[in-house]
Amino acid sequence: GGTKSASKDGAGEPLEVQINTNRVSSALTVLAENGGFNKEENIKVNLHVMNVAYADILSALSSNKVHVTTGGVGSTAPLRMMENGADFVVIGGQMGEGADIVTLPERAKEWENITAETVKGKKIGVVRTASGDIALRGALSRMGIDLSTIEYVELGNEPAIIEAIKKGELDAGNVQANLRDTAHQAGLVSALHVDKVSPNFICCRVLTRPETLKTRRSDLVHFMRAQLKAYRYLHTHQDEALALINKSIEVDEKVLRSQLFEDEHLKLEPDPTGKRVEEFYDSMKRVGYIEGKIDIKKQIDVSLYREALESLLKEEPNDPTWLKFRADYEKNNGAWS
Amino acid sequence: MKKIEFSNVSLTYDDDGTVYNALNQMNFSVEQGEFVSIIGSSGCGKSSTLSILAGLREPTEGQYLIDGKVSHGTGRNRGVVFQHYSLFPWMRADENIAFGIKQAFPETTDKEAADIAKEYLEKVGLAGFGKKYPYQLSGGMQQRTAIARTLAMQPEILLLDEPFGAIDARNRILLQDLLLEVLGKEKEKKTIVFVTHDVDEAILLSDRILFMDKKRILEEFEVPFSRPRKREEIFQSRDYINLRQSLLSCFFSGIQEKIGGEEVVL
Amino acid sequence: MKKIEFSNVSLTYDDDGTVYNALNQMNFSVEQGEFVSIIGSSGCGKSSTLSILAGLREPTEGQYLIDGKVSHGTGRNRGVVFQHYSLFPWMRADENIAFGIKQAFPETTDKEAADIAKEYLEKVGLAGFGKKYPYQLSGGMQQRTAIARTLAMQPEILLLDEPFGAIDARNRILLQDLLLEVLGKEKEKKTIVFVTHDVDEAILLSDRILFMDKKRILEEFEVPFSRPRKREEIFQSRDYINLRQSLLSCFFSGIQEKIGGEEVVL
Amino acid sequence: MTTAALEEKKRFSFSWPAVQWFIPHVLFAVLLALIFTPGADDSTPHGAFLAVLGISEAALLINRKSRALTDIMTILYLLFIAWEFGTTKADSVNLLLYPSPAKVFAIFASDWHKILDGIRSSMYLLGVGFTLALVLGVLLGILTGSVARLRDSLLPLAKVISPIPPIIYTPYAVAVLPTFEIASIFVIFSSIFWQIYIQTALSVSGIDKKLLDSAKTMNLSAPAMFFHVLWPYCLPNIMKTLPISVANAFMVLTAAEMIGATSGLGYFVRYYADFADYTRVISGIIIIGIVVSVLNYGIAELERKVVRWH
Amino acid sequence: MTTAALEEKKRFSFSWPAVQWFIPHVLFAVLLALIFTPGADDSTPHGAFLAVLGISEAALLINRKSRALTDIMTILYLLFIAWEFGTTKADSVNLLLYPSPAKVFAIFASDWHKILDGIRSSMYLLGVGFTLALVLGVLLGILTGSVARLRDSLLPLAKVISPIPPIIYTPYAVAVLPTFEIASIFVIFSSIFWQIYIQTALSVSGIDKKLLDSAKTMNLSAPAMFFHVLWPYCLPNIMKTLPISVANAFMVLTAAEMIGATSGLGYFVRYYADFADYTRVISGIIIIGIVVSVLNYGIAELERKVVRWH
Ligand SMILES: Nc1ncnc2c1ncn2[C@@H]1O[C@H](COP(=O)(O)OP(=O)(O)OP(=O)(O)O)[C@@H](O)[C@H]1O
Ligand SMILES: Nc1ncnc2c1ncn2[C@@H]1O[C@H](COP(=O)(O)OP(=O)(O)OP(=O)(O)O)[C@@H](O)[C@H]1O
Ligand SMILES: [Mg+2]
Ligand SMILES: [Mg+2]
Repeated sequence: GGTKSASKDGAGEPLEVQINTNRVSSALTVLAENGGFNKEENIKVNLHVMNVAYADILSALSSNKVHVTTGGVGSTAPLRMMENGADFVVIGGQMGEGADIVTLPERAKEWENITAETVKGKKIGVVRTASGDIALRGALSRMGIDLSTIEYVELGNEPAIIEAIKKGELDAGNVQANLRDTAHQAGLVSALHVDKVSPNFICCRVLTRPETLKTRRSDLVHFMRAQLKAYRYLHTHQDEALALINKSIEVDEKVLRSQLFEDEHLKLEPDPTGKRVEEFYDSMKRVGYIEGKIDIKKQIDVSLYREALESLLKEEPNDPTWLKFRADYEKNNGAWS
Repeated sequence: MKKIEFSNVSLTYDDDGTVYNALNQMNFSVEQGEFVSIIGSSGCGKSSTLSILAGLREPTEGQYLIDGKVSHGTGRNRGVVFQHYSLFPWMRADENIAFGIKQAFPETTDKEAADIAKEYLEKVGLAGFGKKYPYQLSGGMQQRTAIARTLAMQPEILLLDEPFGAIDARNRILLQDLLLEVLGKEKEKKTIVFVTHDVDEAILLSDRILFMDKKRILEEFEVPFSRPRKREEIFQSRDYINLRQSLLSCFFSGIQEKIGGEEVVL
Repeated sequence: MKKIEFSNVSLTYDDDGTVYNALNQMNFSVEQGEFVSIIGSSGCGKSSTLSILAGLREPTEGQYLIDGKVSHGTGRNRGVVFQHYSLFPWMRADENIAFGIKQAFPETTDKEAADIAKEYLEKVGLAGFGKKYPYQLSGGMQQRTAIARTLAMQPEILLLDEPFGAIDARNRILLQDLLLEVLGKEKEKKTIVFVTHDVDEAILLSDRILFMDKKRILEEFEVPFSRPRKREEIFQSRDYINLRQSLLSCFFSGIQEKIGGEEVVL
Repeated sequence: MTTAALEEKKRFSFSWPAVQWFIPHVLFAVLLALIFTPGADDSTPHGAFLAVLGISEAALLINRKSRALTDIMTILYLLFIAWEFGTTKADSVNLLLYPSPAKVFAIFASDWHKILDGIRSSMYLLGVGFTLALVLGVLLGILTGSVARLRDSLLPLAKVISPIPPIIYTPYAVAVLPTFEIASIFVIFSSIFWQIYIQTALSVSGIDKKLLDSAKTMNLSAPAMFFHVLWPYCLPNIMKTLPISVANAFMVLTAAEMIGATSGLGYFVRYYADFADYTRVISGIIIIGIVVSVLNYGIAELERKVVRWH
Repeated sequence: MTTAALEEKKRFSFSWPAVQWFIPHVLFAVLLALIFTPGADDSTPHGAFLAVLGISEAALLINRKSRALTDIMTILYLLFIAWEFGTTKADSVNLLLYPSPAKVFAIFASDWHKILDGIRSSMYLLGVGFTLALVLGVLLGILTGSVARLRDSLLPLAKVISPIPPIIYTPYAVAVLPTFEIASIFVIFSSIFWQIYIQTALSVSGIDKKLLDSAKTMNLSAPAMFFHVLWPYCLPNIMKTLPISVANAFMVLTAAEMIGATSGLGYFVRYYADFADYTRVISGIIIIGIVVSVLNYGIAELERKVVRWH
């Protein structure tokens, strides 16, 4: 119990937090609330469900209707908005990885060894701005493959991509984790996990505005602490955590379980992974979604996360979860100080 | 053999269960080439009679014969002019007529139909108005066009349901004269059933007047004037004043009766 | 002092640039309590005259006086009945009348208005029909209601634009008699301008008939019958036949002229 | 005699209608037979589906004199048969996109509280948005339509604004309006407001000049003109376009309920569409269909009550 | 004399209209002054914005007799002034959500090839989808409307189907239809088909019985009845509802052009909405507004040409 460092700056003012419930990306935030960790941290959090519509979520953030966004936005739209001058700050992580190239079983081997030759002329279905798509394309580009040799077909949703692959209208499709089982049921296979070529690529991040960062910093640190605690709980009390998450993310329990615990290629973690954000920004530039004209480092503030983790380590120096995150810190965010 | 024979015709309207008996055991006949007017107060069943003759409704009971044969449905041998909606608003005057001709005689070419249409427009005094849409014509001109169209389709029988009912008094006079004139010029004499409210009109135009009430023909009047008729002469003759008086008293008796009894149907 | 005076009234319609002169230097007057009919062929400007009197249009030139004062716009002292659309289709017969009363006399309570409405419905022979919507009434009944509403609003002047123009011959007779009867019963004699196409109607109802043509009043006829009038007596009198003949020849002369000249306006 | 003749006529033509009345019941039997034939999807309990069929059959039997209902049920049963056959008896069907009827109707049983909750919260959003759009649309529409100048300048602008899809303006709604719920209501509002506004303005501007003249000669006050002439004049037309507005409102319900909602029919459908759970999506669509039908029925009844003058 | 009186009347009432005609030009001057006042967003070149203003001012001067255009421009200039003021002169405005007019119009200059391409490809999708919906909707609508029995059974079903949003059926369209393009067309098709179908059916079923009787007495063949009576009868009503259908079609254009499209106005708007690039979203919406206005103008012209009988 870390109740002793109760937050002061909000003076009991609630933190308005956006979540999404149509995939597992906000699961940690949901668990932090439903599992009582926010309460334990003595902060009041109001969750607002906003699914999918990037613009709405960012508008809610920039007009201060919510203080923090956690999911649904992915990272493409916010990074692009930052490039255009939006003052958002990445302060934490939510979900990473969780995207597959799916195709017909007999064509899976085409994705075993990726070279310029094997991907040339392929017609790949994507959902625009999906993180997995940008991660894969960025990785291919970094491998020296000319992206213009691949044909990307933007479809509105993943079921449409799945149907189009089955009909042979597409060679493959890039689908997100929550539709992976659906694709498999439809007779497709995962030919490539995008994290294989772009390890630890980011999806949804925790975003806030600099002003909030100034006025509610202590609340936000407690918010991050609750997230870390939720992460630990998720892995130490799987069944209970599942039930708590399932209260807000009302998908079939089996599906939820497979995504939360049995999927090697989907990560839920509070680490902002600043370096991965920079990499993602670079990928967006390679894909042509942005010009890359800002210094993205200035929009990332990992110090809250570090402060949260540090305080937890002080309280429980031997906790394996805290130690794991401490160990990953440098690789993800740079020097610990 | 009569041209038209109504034999014990009854008509019942069935509007989703509410049954209304509009014609009751009606009998009358019209000779070949005869001009017969049906006159009677509103709602007595004149239009119902005409719609049976036109083939738009089948009698609920009884039957009607044309040329001695029981008749069903509409047919090319009959032409109809109504008070309203006789013309298609989306066709110009000449197109309306040409369309009628093409329907009656499908083998006619467009050119021929247009020529005949022009000819009939001239006949009804509308030369030069062929390119006008109905809305651009006065009510009188519309009815002239409707008459022209119906004549151009060359029916043996002409059915007219208050064709001048919506025309003002002065133009009505012109149209009555026109009808007499145009009909006089046709090669073969048409058989005509003409529904009207106007006693003077009925006297001026017809050979015989049927007074209708209580869902059937109540009285018949022969019109004693020879043709061609001159309006002024007729209107000053003693015969006219007598016939008019008899017809009007038919009307009045109906009114008196209804006002006397409880039934007020206006 | 005349009740109504038209002094050199001209009216020009301007439809987006196309200018049409409908009334040209028109003069006439109506005495207090007089019943004047305006008769004339279609398009001669009768309705335009009435709409000026009603205050729906301002004269382009000239002016008209009511009780010796120049008048503008609509006013409570005038009541109007048109051929169509005189009733609001969404109000029941009694509601139409009560609504009129409430407009004319805003201080009336709903209860009072309903009572007066009922009284007037009785006056026009429609007791028991108050709860019907206009569409449930025949044309004649609708016009009775319209007359009742206008009378209930107690105007000094009654303007009627072919109020019986759409009513069949028989019901027309009933309505004419009704109008005479109801007007006879009113406390004060109304001043009335009545537009019609029907020569007989004009003779039967009015004290004076104005024949209108060429955008102004062309001739005037005094009607020599005393009141109360009996239809049958009038229709058999020599005066009637003469007056009718003069009026009809006014009509005819117009037609002859138009057919003789090139101008065919039907 | 006339009545006798009518009777005979009826007896004579009795045979074909009688067959017609039987068709849906025969189809019902076929459907039942099909359901109880073993097939691909026998794991799902058929209770809910059978209950739905039972209710519709009962409704048909109660209203067995309605030809329209008989025809509608004939069409529906044919659709059900095709659906049941295609999803459980035919081979190689895509059960993801095409779940069997038993599966879809089973959702009614398992998710009924969510569905009821969804109906309640959607009805709230729709009710508020619709009422606002109706009141403002009619008020402004009558005003615009009755003044030629406003009509000529505002209607072209309205026609340009009306096709903007909600996805474009929701961010502004979120930014400007105080709560997410109000933003949702605004989305529904603006999906129907323009249409009602434009239609009312056009309808008012088409009013017969004679009727207006008749009203003017009665010296009506401006409020009397508005409430006792223009408004009732427009009412039938407004009632007639209401079902289209209802359809539009439901069409944007998925967009409206993406803003901060956690329940609602649009939310339900959209939520499970995101998970590709088409069984639930289709059951949601059916619920929407039922709700829309009930609303349309209500509108028709209201129309009969309110527009009694023709 | 009459003409003289008219003249005088005109001269007398000349003053106020004259002021009216000046108002938009005064506003134009105010707007120019505002633009050249230093403000928050002076980095963006004003060329495109000034060009747009110049064109609209020229259009107004050419049609200076049109009162409607004068009024519309007055409103537009007022909006422009508010917009320019709010985004460049007022403090603390969110320039991302509310880009300045100069920025938005600058997109016209920078992205004109994309925009033209978008117009072309959207017009293609709309053209095909619209034509199909119109032809089928009218054909089936007339058929349904003229047979009471079809009307009573099919219209209630159509009213239930019409509110299904495209987001629900796109996967089915992709699955069933051979190409993405056809699926896109289908989305547009089904967004307007139902409305045209329902409206046509209602309009036909409202035809005056007397007109039908009149046609019947001419012994019309079935095709003549269809093409020369029912179809022209419906035409004015169809023309009148076309602008609403255009609005609906553009409303779903964003959904339709999500299926495999790489250009199009809906694609453009949606693409940048996904990236929350509001400058481009708004410029796209303005383009859509212009295209819709042009289409509405075309429809009005077509209506004048085709419906000449009243
Ligand atoms: N389609 C119908 N359904 C039910 N009743 C009808 C129908 N058509 C006419 N009627 C009724 O049948 C009676 C006769 O109508 P019909 O139209 O034949 O009279 P009419 O003599 O032509 O009257 P009018 O002089 O007013 O034209 C009327 O009472 C009328 O209400
Ligand atoms: N609003 C208008 N705009 C232009 N011209 C008009 C308008 N109203 C009437 N007219 C024209 O003015 C002339 C007189 O019309 P008015 O309605 O007064 O005639 P009327 O004598 O009442 O005819 P009717 O007997 O047919 O009712 C007609 O030629 C008509 O075409
Ligand atoms: Mg009749
Ligand atoms: Mg008139």
